[in-house]
Amino acid sequence: MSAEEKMPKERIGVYVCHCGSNIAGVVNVAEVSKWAGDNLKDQGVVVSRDYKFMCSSLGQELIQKDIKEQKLTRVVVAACSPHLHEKTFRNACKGADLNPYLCELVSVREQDSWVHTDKIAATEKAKAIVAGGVSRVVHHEPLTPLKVPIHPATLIVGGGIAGIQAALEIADAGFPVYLVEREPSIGGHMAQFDKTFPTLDCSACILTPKMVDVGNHPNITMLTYSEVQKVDGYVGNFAVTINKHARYVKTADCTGCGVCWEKCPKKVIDDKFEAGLGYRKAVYTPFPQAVPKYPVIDDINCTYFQKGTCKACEKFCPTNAIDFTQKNEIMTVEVGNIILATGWDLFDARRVPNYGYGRLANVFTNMEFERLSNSAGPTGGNIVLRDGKTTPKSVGIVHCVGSRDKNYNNYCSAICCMQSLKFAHLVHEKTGATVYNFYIDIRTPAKGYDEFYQRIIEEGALFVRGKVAEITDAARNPGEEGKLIIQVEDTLVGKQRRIPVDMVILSAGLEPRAGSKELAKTFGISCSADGWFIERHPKLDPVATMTEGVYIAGCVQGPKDIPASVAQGAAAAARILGKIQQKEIALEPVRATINEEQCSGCRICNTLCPYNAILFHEDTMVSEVNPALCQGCGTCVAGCPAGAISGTGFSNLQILSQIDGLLLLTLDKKKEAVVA
Amino acid sequence: MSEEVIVNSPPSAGPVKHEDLALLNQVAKLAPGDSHLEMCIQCGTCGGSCPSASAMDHTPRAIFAMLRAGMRDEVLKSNTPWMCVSCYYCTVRCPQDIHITDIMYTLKNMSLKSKMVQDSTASDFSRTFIRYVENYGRSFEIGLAGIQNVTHLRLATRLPNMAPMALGMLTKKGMSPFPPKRIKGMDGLKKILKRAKEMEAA
Amino acid sequence: MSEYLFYPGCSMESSAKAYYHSVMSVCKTMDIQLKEIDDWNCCGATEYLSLELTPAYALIARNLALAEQQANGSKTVVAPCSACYLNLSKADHYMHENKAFGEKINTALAAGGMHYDPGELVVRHLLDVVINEIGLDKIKEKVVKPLTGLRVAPYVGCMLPRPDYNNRYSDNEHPYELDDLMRALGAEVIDFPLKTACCGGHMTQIGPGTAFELIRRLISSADDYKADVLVALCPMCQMNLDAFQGQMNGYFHTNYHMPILFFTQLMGLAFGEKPENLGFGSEFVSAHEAMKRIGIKTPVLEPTKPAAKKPAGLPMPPPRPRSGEKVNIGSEEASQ
Amino acid sequence: MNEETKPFEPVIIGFTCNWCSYRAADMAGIARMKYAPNVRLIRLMCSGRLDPTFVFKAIAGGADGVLVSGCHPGDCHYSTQNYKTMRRFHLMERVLTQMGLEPGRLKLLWASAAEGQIFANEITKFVEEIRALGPLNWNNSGVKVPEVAKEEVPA
Repeated sequence: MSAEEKMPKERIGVYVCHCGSNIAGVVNVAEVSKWAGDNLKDQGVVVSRDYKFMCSSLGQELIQKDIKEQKLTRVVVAACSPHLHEKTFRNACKGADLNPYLCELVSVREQDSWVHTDKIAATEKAKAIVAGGVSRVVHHEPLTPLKVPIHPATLIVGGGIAGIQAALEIADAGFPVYLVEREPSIGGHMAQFDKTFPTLDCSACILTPKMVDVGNHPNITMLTYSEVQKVDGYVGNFAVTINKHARYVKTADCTGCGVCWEKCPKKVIDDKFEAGLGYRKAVYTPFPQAVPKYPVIDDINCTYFQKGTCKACEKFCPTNAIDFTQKNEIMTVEVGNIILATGWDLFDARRVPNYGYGRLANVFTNMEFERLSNSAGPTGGNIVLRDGKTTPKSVGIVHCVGSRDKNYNNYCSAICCMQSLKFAHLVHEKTGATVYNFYIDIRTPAKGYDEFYQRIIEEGALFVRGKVAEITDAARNPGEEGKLIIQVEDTLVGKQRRIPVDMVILSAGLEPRAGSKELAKTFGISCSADGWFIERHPKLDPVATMTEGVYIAGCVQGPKDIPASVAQGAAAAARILGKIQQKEIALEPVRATINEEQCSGCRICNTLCPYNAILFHEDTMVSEVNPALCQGCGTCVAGCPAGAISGTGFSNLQILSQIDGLLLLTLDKKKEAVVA
Repeated sequence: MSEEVIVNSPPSAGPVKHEDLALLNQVAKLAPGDSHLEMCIQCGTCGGSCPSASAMDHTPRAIFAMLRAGMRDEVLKSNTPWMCVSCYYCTVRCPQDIHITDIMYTLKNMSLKSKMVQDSTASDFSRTFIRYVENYGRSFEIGLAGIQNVTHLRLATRLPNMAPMALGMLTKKGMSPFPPKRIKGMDGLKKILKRAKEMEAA
Repeated sequence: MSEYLFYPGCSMESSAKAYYHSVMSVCKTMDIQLKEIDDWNCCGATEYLSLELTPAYALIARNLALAEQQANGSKTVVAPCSACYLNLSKADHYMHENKAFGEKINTALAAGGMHYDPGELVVRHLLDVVINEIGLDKIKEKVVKPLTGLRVAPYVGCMLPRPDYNNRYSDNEHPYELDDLMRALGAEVIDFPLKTACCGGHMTQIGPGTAFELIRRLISSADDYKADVLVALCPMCQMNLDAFQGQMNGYFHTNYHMPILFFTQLMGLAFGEKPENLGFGSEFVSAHEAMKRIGIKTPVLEPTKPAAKKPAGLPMPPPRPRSGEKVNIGSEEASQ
Repeated sequence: MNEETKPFEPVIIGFTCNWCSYRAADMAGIARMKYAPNVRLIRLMCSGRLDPTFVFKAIAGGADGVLVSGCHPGDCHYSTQNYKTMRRFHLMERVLTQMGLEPGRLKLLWASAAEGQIFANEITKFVEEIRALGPLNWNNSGVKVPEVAKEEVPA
């Protein structure tokens, strides 16, 4: 149809991959490569081969050999998705001194063999796809990737254990880190825990040293009580706008002596750190070992901010560090890479009406219990009922609250089993109470976990297999009076049981942070329907995202325990250090360019660009694209009424020809049909 | 697999017939709408929630397991569906969104069709109830209670004396001892039900 | 003036006359026009579904078909009985969700020259209309005789909040619509834990032992909370708890005396209607004693719950209910 | 191959963006979800790159239907470009309808990188719809369109 009448000017090699049986199992690869060799001659195909694994070194050498011997000027590989191996084959061409951008990888696996069963149809489709690639590649131009320097600094969002780990790894390697934390102190959920499974070492004992290291590290700039507002730029050169909330405390003068919160008359229920089980003051640090040590004044509850009087803290502060006039501070930092480690929220157990949390005083959540059992918690580590004194004689621990349930969250929260077993141990150890575990399945897959389960069984914890149906205070007989009754089917017995207990602990599941979807948008990454952020590859690239330069670590990617979060924090750091060492990064040279002769100066494109990359020269009355700002979306190319803008790598000619190629077969068929 | 024998099942059950292994899906298909029955993870939420579980010879969960195992006779002979009070606790609590109450109705239908109902108390009550509806278009509580107690003396004896109540029904509530007035469109209704029954049988 | 199609259901003309009269009375006060569906038939309760699926749904659908024919203006069908309400909405729901099924039922209806277009009508229970269409503010205005001092156990039962195909109610297990309504009438509402537990349904006819146990749970729990009356919104529930309370007492050798009233009866009283016009006196367990309190001005009593759930004087803050139920939390001045 | 005897197998050209919909297609593949083999995809950086010419070209070239897909509105990798796609799409639809094409032959589909299932289902659905419409019989307008196409191709 369009541009293929004249003699082929290019020498093209076509390579069809078997990918073992992944492709060859459905697509007749031999037929495809033969067909390409015979029927695409006129477009310049001079060699066409199929090979077991094109991505293997042998496969790559095969291509390179042909490039040299057959003087190939273009290469088309029909294999997996470009998102997987485009780089691989481009590098192969590069190795043979063929410009990498003269190589086109078309997907006959993800989009053909893996999704179709009809072998004939799949083979036909493969031919079409190859033909498309061939007629497209003819119009490729040699390109050189845009090289941009990588800013050595890294932004880490979230000061939980994953963020802390990542920060220390990068900082220790000698590169600057900005650690942004929404709360007044770093530490995250781990700081709230009492013991950690399966080793039962004290959470604070292993966490606080790391927090202190972060606090003292010359390469780490801590931005606590702060939130990221906006992210501009791209990999290597992000400009991040951060909102530092006013602390109303001059950190330069504050010694963290604590007089202010002793004197503050305003008592506030601490929903964050004490999980609603204890109180803090209006001026406070979340917990004694907080890093940084400086308190903040929470202006929503502070009497001065609400009523205009009080200022007790100011009066008593020995160093005059209180400053009610402080304002939020907007700052911008330049970074090359970003790690998101914003963690998780606890499922709101109130959403399960039949478990009575919020109505029944002695139904607790797992986070409440962590505080209850924590010696630094509101009860000094005494496990007692909500009256503050009675020690429970029997405790029921309910697994899978809000998890594995289509009414709430359909996924397994991964940590609840082990956490519940830990609780069973702590209750047993501290109160000697009878402990029931109510579970659907016990999942203890990691190192030392199942041994821990065995140990808990040994300690005499009772296990009832069944999802608890309801928890009620409506007694049916004197034996149940004044107790919480757990009604459940013991599925191993096949009978309904009502078990009266004094205390119930709900192992509520993990949820993505509220507003994670907005966060994802801010950083230009995608998150799953659940709200967990999506990694680049579920197995092979778990900490990178589809957006260059943005990495994820810890529970932001999905529910996981402390060891896994630490591992991801370190992994993300390692990936970034690798990038920083390269000093500069190559960007896809996919950019728009305006042909001045054709530009009519209508300025339509100027408004189409979301990056203001197109500027209009009043003098020459033409528009021009700033390649540094252009992200290559191509909307302006499509929008230009004069067709004056062309998109490198995705030019009209390339795409129109690809359409021709894809439809080549169809047309032949239609011709046949007409003839017949 | 067609020779598999269910352990602990009365010899009457015998080896599992092959089609029985599809029993679960058969049941699932019979319910209106998508019942998600195949999604059961045996968590026991239903059995735990059921107000009349104690009166059932198998919990609903167990019934679903038996359906999977193709134990047709045991399931259809079970009194479980007949003890269901349609409180829908199981339905709203089920983590797999299985329409359990509707499944129970389906099982009742099936056991009646296959004539495997063991204790006919419940089904007879339903029949009596419906006999009025099919003839008058309206139900008739008091006559109902009466007949139910006559046809099931065993039940009546289990009961404390019902007389004062029946009396109260007549006096206090001013209920009529006579059957309800026929609805005008009775013929039409009869035609509708006739065709419906034919379709059901088909 | 709001008009609705009305599906009374069988018991309204026999065992639940009290309900019928009180509904009519309060609807008049609230300016609700109920247009009874002409020649409606029984919904089959829970019985027909047990026997044969298709006829059961056809039976229900006939009513929907009639209502659709007779609908001019309002396309909303109001049912005062939970079982009827559920059956009607269930049929509409499944005929809508599963097209094939809908056609099947319509083929049956065709035999009687009828047809129903699934989704055409909206089926609602009277309580839902009162709360969401009339609104509590308007109700409060109408109250002339607040039920001050009357401790009410709000009992919703099963088939209203479950499965709740259209998410009309605040919760499947602890909905607070009825509580709010009773409070609006000036009554003192107890936090009734068995609010949506089962009344025994047809078990009174099939397995009285089971039924009596279910009834006992409800009555005794309401009694624990020192409720004066238990308020129901379904004839079946009212019948089971009221008419069988005597037998239940006999069966367990207990001596409960818990009057079971329809929510519309209490509305009527609060609206100033004469008790006899609201079917008072027709209940088995007399509400006479309890009703004495009304009219006599008594100070609002402190809610006296069973000791077990007294969260007084905690070192820890009390647990907080779902945001839906307005309980103010927040901070408190420290007593230095 | 005896194509003629087979039931009508439509050929559909699909345009996807590089970030959401193409990855949805990959996701469908990785999860081995099956769908009809009639759609051939072309990867653009952004659905905003879609030049109406492409669609005309595809139709003129013998495609029986065209699928345009991108990120969900609001989730565009390039912030807002897919809104422009949306507007253009409806414009295109109108133009092509005026040229005597059944509107059912164009489909706009939003699919996030996580929505492989949706992508697969929608394609199968679309193929069925096109099959119902039958082969594109565009008697004389077939000549008209390529001209439009040509003139818009930058020399």
